[in-house]
Amino acid sequence: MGEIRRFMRDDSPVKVSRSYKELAVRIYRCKESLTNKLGREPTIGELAEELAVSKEEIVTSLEAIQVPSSIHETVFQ
Amino acid sequence: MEKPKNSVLIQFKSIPENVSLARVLVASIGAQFDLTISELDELKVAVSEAVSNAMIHGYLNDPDKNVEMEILCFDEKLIIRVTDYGVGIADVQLALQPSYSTEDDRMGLGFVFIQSFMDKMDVKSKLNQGTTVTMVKNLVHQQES
Amino acid sequence: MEKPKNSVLIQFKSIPENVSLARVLVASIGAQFDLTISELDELKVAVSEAVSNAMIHGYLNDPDKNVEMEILCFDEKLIIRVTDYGVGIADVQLALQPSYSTEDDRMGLGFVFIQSFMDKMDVKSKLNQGTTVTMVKNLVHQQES
Ligand SMILES: Nc1ncnc2c1ncn2[C@@H]1O[C@H](COP(=O)(O)OP(=O)(O)O)[C@@H](O)[C@H]1O
Ligand SMILES: Nc1ncnc2c1ncn2[C@@H]1O[C@H](COP(=O)(O)OP(=O)(O)O)[C@@H](O)[C@H]1O
Ligand SMILES: [Mg+2]
Ligand SMILES: [Mg+2]
Repeated sequence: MGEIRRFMRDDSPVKVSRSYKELAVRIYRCKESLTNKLGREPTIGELAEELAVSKEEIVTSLEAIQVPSSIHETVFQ
Repeated sequence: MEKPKNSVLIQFKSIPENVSLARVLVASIGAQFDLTISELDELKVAVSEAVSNAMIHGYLNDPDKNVEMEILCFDEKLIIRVTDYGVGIADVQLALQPSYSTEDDRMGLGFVFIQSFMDKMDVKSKLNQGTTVTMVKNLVHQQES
Repeated sequence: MEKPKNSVLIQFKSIPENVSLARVLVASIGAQFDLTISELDELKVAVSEAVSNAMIHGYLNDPDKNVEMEILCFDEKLIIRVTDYGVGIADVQLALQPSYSTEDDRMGLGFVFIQSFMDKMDVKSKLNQGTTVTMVKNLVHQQES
Protein backbone atom coordinates (compact mmCIF):
# COMPACT_ATOMS: atom_id res chain seq x y z
CA MET A 1 0.00 0.00 0.00
CA GLY A 2 2.73 2.42 0.97
CA GLU A 3 4.10 1.82 -2.53
CA ILE A 4 1.27 3.66 -4.28
CA ARG A 5 1.65 6.52 -1.91
CA ARG A 6 5.36 6.82 -2.59
CA PHE A 7 4.71 6.49 -6.28
CA MET A 8 2.04 9.17 -6.45
CA ARG A 9 3.35 11.58 -3.92
CA ASP A 10 6.02 14.16 -4.58
CA ASP A 11 6.20 14.83 -0.86
CA SER A 12 6.57 18.53 -1.38
CA PRO A 13 6.34 20.33 1.92
CA VAL A 14 4.48 23.21 0.26
CA LYS A 15 1.31 24.13 2.09
CA VAL A 16 -1.97 24.37 0.25
CA SER A 17 -2.47 27.98 1.30
CA ARG A 18 0.71 29.08 -0.44
CA SER A 19 0.00 27.23 -3.64
CA TYR A 20 -3.53 28.68 -3.79
CA LYS A 21 -2.15 32.17 -3.30
CA GLU A 22 0.23 31.69 -6.20
CA LEU A 23 -2.51 30.30 -8.41
CA ALA A 24 -4.83 33.17 -7.49
CA VAL A 25 -2.22 35.70 -8.61
CA ARG A 26 -1.96 33.90 -11.95
CA ILE A 27 -5.77 33.78 -12.26
CA TYR A 28 -6.15 37.54 -11.82
CA ARG A 29 -3.32 38.27 -14.28
CA CYS A 30 -4.86 35.92 -16.79
CA LYS A 31 -8.29 37.45 -16.24
CA GLU A 32 -6.87 40.85 -17.12
CA SER A 33 -5.11 39.76 -20.29
CA LEU A 34 -8.10 37.73 -21.50
CA THR A 35 -10.44 40.65 -20.79
CA ASN A 36 -8.29 42.82 -23.03
CA LYS A 37 -8.15 40.19 -25.71
CA LEU A 38 -11.86 39.25 -25.71
CA GLY A 39 -13.31 42.66 -24.89
CA ARG A 40 -15.35 41.06 -22.10
CA GLU A 41 -14.71 39.21 -18.89
CA PRO A 42 -13.59 35.61 -19.46
CA THR A 43 -15.60 32.74 -18.02
CA ILE A 44 -14.16 30.35 -15.45
CA GLY A 45 -13.88 27.73 -18.20
CA GLU A 46 -11.83 30.04 -20.40
CA LEU A 47 -9.53 30.88 -17.49
CA ALA A 48 -9.13 27.19 -16.67
CA GLU A 49 -8.19 26.39 -20.25
CA GLU A 50 -5.72 29.25 -20.55
CA LEU A 51 -4.03 28.37 -17.26
CA ALA A 52 -4.22 24.61 -17.83
CA VAL A 53 -5.81 23.97 -14.43
CA SER A 54 -9.24 22.62 -13.52
CA LYS A 55 -12.26 24.86 -12.85
CA GLU A 56 -12.30 23.16 -9.49
CA GLU A 57 -8.85 24.49 -8.60
CA ILE A 58 -9.79 27.99 -9.71
CA VAL A 59 -12.86 28.03 -7.49
CA THR A 60 -10.99 26.65 -4.49
CA SER A 61 -8.05 29.00 -4.78
CA LEU A 62 -10.20 32.11 -5.28
CA GLU A 63 -12.05 31.29 -2.06
CA ALA A 64 -8.94 30.27 -0.13
CA ILE A 65 -7.33 33.68 -0.63
CA GLN A 66 -10.47 35.50 0.43
CA VAL A 67 -9.56 38.05 3.10
CA PRO A 68 -12.09 38.30 5.89
CA SER A 69 -13.62 41.54 4.72
CA SER A 70 -17.35 41.06 4.56
CA ILE A 71 -19.64 42.56 7.15
CA HIS A 72 -20.36 39.30 8.91
CA GLU A 73 -16.79 38.44 9.76
CA THR A 74 -16.28 41.51 11.92
CA VAL A 75 -19.07 40.35 14.18
CA PHE A 76 -17.53 36.96 14.75
CA GLN A 77 -14.17 38.40 15.77
CA MET B 1 -42.32 22.40 -11.08
CA GLU B 2 -39.90 21.28 -13.79
CA LYS B 3 -37.31 18.76 -12.56
CA PRO B 4 -33.94 20.31 -11.65
CA LYS B 5 -30.84 19.16 -13.56
CA ASN B 6 -28.93 19.11 -10.34
CA SER B 7 -29.81 19.48 -6.70
CA VAL B 8 -27.61 19.71 -3.65
CA LEU B 9 -28.60 19.89 -0.02
CA ILE B 10 -26.06 20.76 2.65
CA GLN B 11 -26.30 21.09 6.39
CA PHE B 12 -23.50 22.60 8.47
CA LYS B 13 -22.71 23.91 11.92
CA SER B 14 -23.26 27.56 12.65
CA ILE B 15 -19.58 28.56 12.73
CA PRO B 16 -17.81 31.25 10.66
CA GLU B 17 -15.63 28.77 8.70
CA ASN B 18 -18.78 27.38 7.15
CA VAL B 19 -19.68 30.69 5.53
CA SER B 20 -16.65 30.05 3.35
CA LEU B 21 -17.79 26.47 2.75
CA ALA B 22 -21.19 27.68 1.56
CA ARG B 23 -19.47 30.20 -0.70
CA VAL B 24 -17.18 27.65 -2.27
CA LEU B 25 -20.08 25.28 -2.84
CA VAL B 26 -22.13 27.85 -4.68
CA ALA B 27 -19.08 28.98 -6.64
CA SER B 28 -18.38 25.48 -7.79
CA ILE B 29 -21.98 25.11 -8.96
CA GLY B 30 -21.60 28.46 -10.72
CA ALA B 31 -18.42 27.21 -12.36
CA GLN B 32 -20.39 24.30 -13.84
CA PHE B 33 -22.46 26.93 -15.65
CA ASP B 34 -19.29 28.64 -16.75
CA LEU B 35 -19.95 32.04 -15.17
CA THR B 36 -17.34 34.78 -14.85
CA ILE B 37 -15.42 35.62 -11.66
CA SER B 38 -17.60 38.71 -11.13
CA GLU B 39 -20.77 36.66 -11.46
CA LEU B 40 -19.39 34.11 -9.00
CA ASP B 41 -18.50 36.91 -6.61
CA GLU B 42 -22.07 38.19 -6.67
CA LEU B 43 -23.45 34.74 -5.96
CA LYS B 44 -20.95 34.33 -3.15
CA VAL B 45 -21.83 37.66 -1.53
CA ALA B 46 -25.56 36.86 -1.61
CA VAL B 47 -24.95 33.44 -0.06
CA SER B 48 -22.57 34.87 2.57
CA GLU B 49 -25.18 37.38 3.66
CA ALA B 50 -27.99 34.83 3.93
CA VAL B 51 -25.84 32.26 5.71
CA SER B 52 -24.29 34.74 8.13
CA ASN B 53 -27.74 36.13 8.94
CA ALA B 54 -28.86 32.59 9.80
CA MET B 55 -25.86 32.15 12.11
CA ILE B 56 -25.76 35.60 13.73
CA HIS B 57 -29.43 36.54 13.95
CA GLY B 58 -31.25 33.22 13.64
CA TYR B 59 -29.00 31.21 15.96
CA LEU B 60 -27.36 34.03 17.97
CA ASN B 61 -23.98 32.48 17.10
CA ASP B 62 -24.74 29.15 18.76
CA PRO B 63 -22.24 26.82 17.04
CA ASP B 64 -24.27 23.70 17.75
CA LYS B 65 -27.17 24.73 15.56
CA ASN B 66 -27.31 23.67 11.93
CA VAL B 67 -27.86 25.86 8.91
CA GLU B 68 -29.30 24.28 5.76
CA MET B 69 -28.68 25.31 2.19
CA GLU B 70 -30.36 23.87 -0.86
CA ILE B 71 -29.24 24.56 -4.41
CA LEU B 72 -31.44 23.67 -7.37
CA CYS B 73 -30.06 24.03 -10.89
CA PHE B 74 -32.30 24.49 -13.90
CA ASP B 75 -31.30 25.30 -17.46
CA GLU B 76 -32.20 28.92 -17.08
CA LYS B 77 -31.80 29.63 -13.38
CA LEU B 78 -30.32 28.71 -10.01
CA ILE B 79 -32.46 28.61 -6.90
CA ILE B 80 -30.64 28.85 -3.58
CA ARG B 81 -32.47 28.43 -0.32
CA VAL B 82 -30.94 29.09 3.11
CA THR B 83 -32.85 27.91 6.18
CA ASP B 84 -32.37 28.20 9.93
CA TYR B 85 -34.63 26.96 12.71
CA GLY B 86 -33.81 29.87 14.97
CA VAL B 87 -35.50 32.91 16.48
CA GLY B 88 -37.32 34.07 13.35
CA ILE B 89 -38.15 37.59 12.20
CA ALA B 90 -41.05 39.47 13.80
CA ASP B 91 -41.64 41.86 10.91
CA VAL B 92 -40.12 40.82 7.60
CA GLN B 93 -41.10 44.02 5.76
CA LEU B 94 -39.25 46.05 8.36
CA ALA B 95 -36.20 43.76 8.34
CA LEU B 96 -35.89 44.26 4.57
CA GLN B 97 -35.60 48.06 4.88
CA PRO B 98 -32.16 49.34 3.90
CA SER B 99 -29.99 50.01 6.96
CA TYR B 100 -32.50 48.41 9.33
CA SER B 101 -30.71 46.18 11.82
CA THR B 102 -31.63 44.82 15.23
CA GLU B 103 -28.01 45.19 16.24
CA ASP B 104 -26.36 48.55 16.84
CA ASP B 105 -23.02 47.75 15.29
CA ARG B 106 -24.37 46.32 12.04
CA MET B 107 -25.10 48.05 8.79
CA GLY B 108 -28.40 46.42 7.90
CA LEU B 109 -27.43 45.96 4.26
CA GLY B 110 -27.47 42.17 3.97
CA PHE B 111 -30.92 41.91 2.40
CA VAL B 112 -30.15 44.92 0.20
CA PHE B 113 -27.06 43.16 -1.19
CA ILE B 114 -28.97 39.95 -1.80
CA GLN B 115 -31.70 41.81 -3.66
CA SER B 116 -29.25 43.70 -5.78
CA PHE B 117 -27.11 40.68 -6.72
CA MET B 118 -29.86 38.14 -7.26
CA ASP B 119 -32.83 38.33 -9.60
CA LYS B 120 -35.40 37.44 -6.97
CA MET B 121 -35.52 37.09 -3.20
CA ASP B 122 -38.23 35.81 -0.91
CA VAL B 123 -38.12 35.64 2.89
CA LYS B 124 -40.41 33.36 4.89
CA SER B 125 -40.13 33.52 8.65
CA LYS B 126 -41.99 32.58 11.82
CA LEU B 127 -41.06 33.72 15.31
CA ASN B 128 -39.24 30.98 17.23
CA GLN B 129 -39.52 28.63 14.27
CA GLY B 130 -36.97 30.02 11.88
CA THR B 131 -36.35 31.66 8.56
CA THR B 132 -35.99 30.59 4.94
CA VAL B 133 -34.46 32.93 2.40
CA THR B 134 -35.01 31.88 -1.21
CA MET B 135 -32.85 33.50 -3.88
CA VAL B 136 -33.09 33.10 -7.64
CA LYS B 137 -30.32 33.85 -10.13
CA ASN B 138 -31.22 33.84 -13.80
CA LEU B 139 -28.60 32.31 -16.03
CA VAL B 140 -28.18 34.35 -19.14
CA HIS B 141 -26.56 32.21 -21.76
CA GLN B 142 -24.19 34.49 -23.59
CA GLN B 143 -23.35 34.18 -27.22
CA GLU B 144 -19.98 32.60 -27.80
CA SER B 145 -17.73 35.09 -29.48
CA MET C 1 -17.48 10.07 21.00
CA GLU C 2 -15.82 13.43 21.46
CA LYS C 3 -17.79 16.29 19.90
CA PRO C 4 -16.55 17.33 16.45
CA LYS C 5 -15.32 20.89 15.94
CA ASN C 6 -17.15 21.00 12.68
CA SER C 7 -19.60 18.76 10.91
CA VAL C 8 -21.02 18.99 7.43
CA LEU C 9 -23.60 16.78 5.78
CA ILE C 10 -24.23 17.01 2.06
CA GLN C 11 -26.60 15.19 -0.25
CA PHE C 12 -26.31 15.42 -4.02
CA LYS C 13 -27.59 13.83 -7.18
CA SER C 14 -25.71 10.92 -8.65
CA ILE C 15 -24.22 12.79 -11.62
CA PRO C 16 -20.54 13.11 -12.59
CA GLU C 17 -20.42 16.90 -11.97
CA ASN C 18 -21.02 16.21 -8.32
CA VAL C 19 -17.83 14.21 -7.96
CA SER C 20 -16.12 17.54 -8.56
CA LEU C 21 -18.42 19.20 -6.05
CA ALA C 22 -17.45 16.66 -3.39
CA ARG C 23 -13.77 17.28 -4.19
CA VAL C 24 -14.14 21.04 -3.89
CA LEU C 25 -15.92 20.66 -0.58
CA VAL C 26 -13.26 18.42 0.90
CA ALA C 27 -10.52 20.66 -0.51
CA SER C 28 -11.96 23.67 1.20
CA ILE C 29 -12.18 21.78 4.48
CA GLY C 30 -8.59 20.68 3.92
CA ALA C 31 -7.55 24.28 3.30
CA GLN C 32 -8.88 25.16 6.76
CA PHE C 33 -6.37 22.72 8.20
CA ASP C 34 -3.60 23.95 5.92
CA LEU C 35 -2.45 20.55 4.74
CA THR C 36 0.34 20.14 2.23
CA ILE C 37 -0.57 19.91 -1.43
CA SER C 38 0.14 16.18 -1.51
CA GLU C 39 -2.02 15.52 1.53
CA LEU C 40 -4.89 17.46 0.01
CA ASP C 41 -4.53 15.66 -3.33
CA GLU C 42 -4.71 12.35 -1.53
CA LEU C 43 -7.88 13.36 0.31
CA LYS C 44 -9.45 14.42 -2.97
CA VAL C 45 -8.56 11.16 -4.69
CA ALA C 46 -10.01 9.10 -1.83
CA VAL C 47 -13.25 11.09 -1.88
CA SER C 48 -13.52 10.86 -5.67
CA GLU C 49 -13.15 7.09 -5.54
CA ALA C 50 -15.76 6.61 -2.83
CA VAL C 51 -18.25 9.00 -4.42
CA SER C 52 -17.85 7.62 -7.93
CA ASN C 53 -18.25 4.06 -6.59
CA ALA C 54 -21.54 5.12 -4.99
CA MET C 55 -22.73 6.57 -8.32
CA ILE C 56 -21.42 3.92 -10.70
CA HIS C 57 -21.78 0.71 -8.70
CA GLY C 58 -24.28 1.62 -5.98
CA TYR C 59 -26.74 3.50 -8.18
CA LEU C 60 -25.80 2.13 -11.63
CA ASN C 61 -25.51 5.74 -12.78
CA ASP C 62 -29.13 6.60 -12.04
CA PRO C 63 -29.00 10.43 -11.80
CA ASP C 64 -32.12 10.66 -9.66
CA LYS C 65 -30.57 8.86 -6.71
CA ASN C 66 -28.84 10.81 -3.95
CA VAL C 67 -25.36 10.26 -2.57
CA GLU C 68 -24.64 11.45 0.97
CA MET C 69 -21.32 12.63 2.32
CA GLU C 70 -20.63 13.50 5.92
CA ILE C 71 -17.47 15.25 7.09
CA LEU C 72 -16.57 15.39 10.77
CA CYS C 73 -13.58 17.49 11.85
CA PHE C 74 -11.75 16.80 15.09
CA ASP C 75 -8.51 18.36 16.31
CA GLU C 76 -6.49 15.34 15.35
CA LYS C 77 -8.45 13.77 12.49
CA LEU C 78 -11.01 14.09 9.73
CA ILE C 79 -13.72 11.48 9.29
CA ILE C 80 -15.40 11.32 5.90
CA ARG C 81 -18.35 9.05 5.30
CA VAL C 82 -19.89 8.38 1.88
CA THR C 83 -23.25 6.61 1.75
CA ASP C 84 -25.50 5.32 -1.02
CA TYR C 85 -28.79 3.46 -0.72
CA GLY C 86 -28.13 1.37 -3.79
CA VAL C 87 -27.46 -2.25 -4.72
CA GLY C 88 -24.94 -3.01 -1.98
CA ILE C 89 -21.91 -5.33 -2.06
CA ALA C 90 -22.38 -9.09 -1.78
CA ASP C 91 -18.89 -9.88 -0.50
CA VAL C 92 -17.00 -6.90 0.91
CA GLN C 93 -13.75 -8.83 1.50
CA LEU C 94 -13.70 -9.80 -2.16
CA ALA C 95 -14.55 -6.27 -3.34
CA LEU C 96 -11.56 -4.93 -1.41
CA GLN C 97 -9.09 -7.16 -3.25
CA PRO C 98 -6.70 -5.21 -5.48
CA SER C 99 -7.81 -5.29 -9.13
CA TYR C 100 -11.13 -6.95 -8.30
CA SER C 101 -13.95 -5.30 -10.21
CA THR C 102 -17.45 -6.39 -11.18
CA GLU C 103 -17.04 -4.49 -14.42
CA ASP C 104 -14.72 -5.59 -17.18
CA ASP C 105 -13.49 -2.19 -18.17
CA ARG C 106 -12.57 -1.01 -14.68
CA MET C 107 -9.30 -1.36 -12.84
CA GLY C 108 -10.58 -2.33 -9.43
CA LEU C 109 -8.17 -0.01 -7.65
CA GLY C 110 -10.60 2.41 -5.99
CA PHE C 111 -10.54 0.75 -2.57
CA VAL C 112 -6.79 0.25 -2.85
CA PHE C 113 -6.30 3.98 -3.38
CA ILE C 114 -8.56 4.87 -0.51
CA GLN C 115 -6.72 2.51 1.81
CA SER C 116 -3.34 3.79 0.81
CA PHE C 117 -4.25 7.49 1.02
CA MET C 118 -6.31 7.46 4.18
CA ASP C 119 -5.27 6.21 7.61
CA LYS C 120 -8.31 4.01 8.06
CA MET C 121 -11.16 2.72 5.91
CA ASP C 122 -14.24 0.76 6.83
CA VAL C 123 -16.91 -0.53 4.45
CA LYS C 124 -20.39 -1.47 5.63
CA SER C 125 -22.79 -2.81 3.04
CA LYS C 126 -26.04 -4.74 2.72
CA LEU C 127 -27.40 -6.12 -0.53
CA ASN C 128 -30.18 -3.92 -1.91
CA GLN C 129 -29.85 -1.55 1.01
CA GLY C 130 -26.66 0.26 0.23
CA THR C 131 -23.11 0.96 1.24
CA THR C 132 -21.29 3.27 3.64
CA VAL C 133 -17.57 3.87 3.28
CA THR C 134 -15.97 5.52 6.29
CA MET C 135 -12.52 7.03 5.86
CA VAL C 136 -10.28 8.54 8.52
CA LYS C 137 -7.41 10.93 7.88
CA ASN C 138 -5.13 11.70 10.80
CA LEU C 139 -4.02 15.29 10.98
CA VAL C 140 -0.40 15.39 11.93
CA HIS C 141 0.35 18.85 13.18
CA GLN C 142 3.73 19.56 11.75
CA GLN C 143 6.06 22.32 12.76
CA GLU C 144 5.75 25.36 10.52
CA SER C 145 8.85 25.68 8.42
N1 LIG D 1 -32.11 34.43 9.63
C1 LIG D 1 -32.55 35.44 10.39
N2 LIG D 1 -33.11 35.20 11.59
C2 LIG D 1 -33.57 36.21 12.38
N3 LIG D 1 -33.49 37.50 12.04
C3 LIG D 1 -32.93 37.82 10.87
C4 LIG D 1 -32.44 36.81 9.98
N4 LIG D 1 -31.95 37.43 8.87
C5 LIG D 1 -32.13 38.75 9.07
N5 LIG D 1 -32.72 38.99 10.25
C6 LIG D 1 -33.12 40.33 10.79
O1 LIG D 1 -33.12 41.25 9.71
C7 LIG D 1 -32.28 42.34 10.00
C8 LIG D 1 -31.66 42.89 8.72
O2 LIG D 1 -30.76 41.93 8.17
P1 LIG D 1 -29.58 42.45 7.22
O3 LIG D 1 -30.18 43.28 6.14
O4 LIG D 1 -28.77 41.30 6.80
O5 LIG D 1 -28.73 43.42 8.17
P2 LIG D 1 -27.73 43.06 9.35
O6 LIG D 1 -27.36 41.63 9.28
O7 LIG D 1 -26.54 43.96 9.11
O8 LIG D 1 -28.46 43.39 10.64
C9 LIG D 1 -31.28 41.82 11.02
O9 LIG D 1 -30.75 42.85 11.82
C10 LIG D 1 -32.14 40.85 11.82
O10 LIG D 1 -32.90 41.53 12.79
N1 LIG E 1 -20.92 1.81 -3.41
C1 LIG E 1 -20.85 0.59 -3.96
N2 LIG E 1 -21.99 -0.11 -4.22
C2 LIG E 1 -21.92 -1.34 -4.78
N3 LIG E 1 -20.77 -1.95 -5.12
C3 LIG E 1 -19.61 -1.32 -4.90
C4 LIG E 1 -19.59 -0.02 -4.31
N4 LIG E 1 -18.29 0.36 -4.20
C5 LIG E 1 -17.55 -0.63 -4.70
N5 LIG E 1 -18.34 -1.67 -5.12
C6 LIG E 1 -17.87 -2.96 -5.69
O1 LIG E 1 -16.50 -3.12 -5.36
C7 LIG E 1 -15.74 -3.32 -6.55
C8 LIG E 1 -14.35 -2.72 -6.39
O2 LIG E 1 -14.41 -1.31 -6.29
P1 LIG E 1 -13.14 -0.46 -6.70
O3 LIG E 1 -11.96 -0.96 -5.92
O4 LIG E 1 -13.46 1.00 -6.54
O5 LIG E 1 -12.91 -0.80 -8.22
P2 LIG E 1 -13.73 -0.36 -9.53
O6 LIG E 1 -14.59 0.82 -9.18
O7 LIG E 1 -12.65 0.00 -10.52
O8 LIG E 1 -14.55 -1.54 -9.96
C9 LIG E 1 -16.56 -2.68 -7.66
O9 LIG E 1 -16.27 -3.27 -8.94
C10 LIG E 1 -17.99 -3.00 -7.20
O10 LIG E 1 -18.36 -4.31 -7.56
MG1 LIG F 1 -26.95 40.53 7.62
MG1 LIG G 1 -14.09 2.40 -8.01
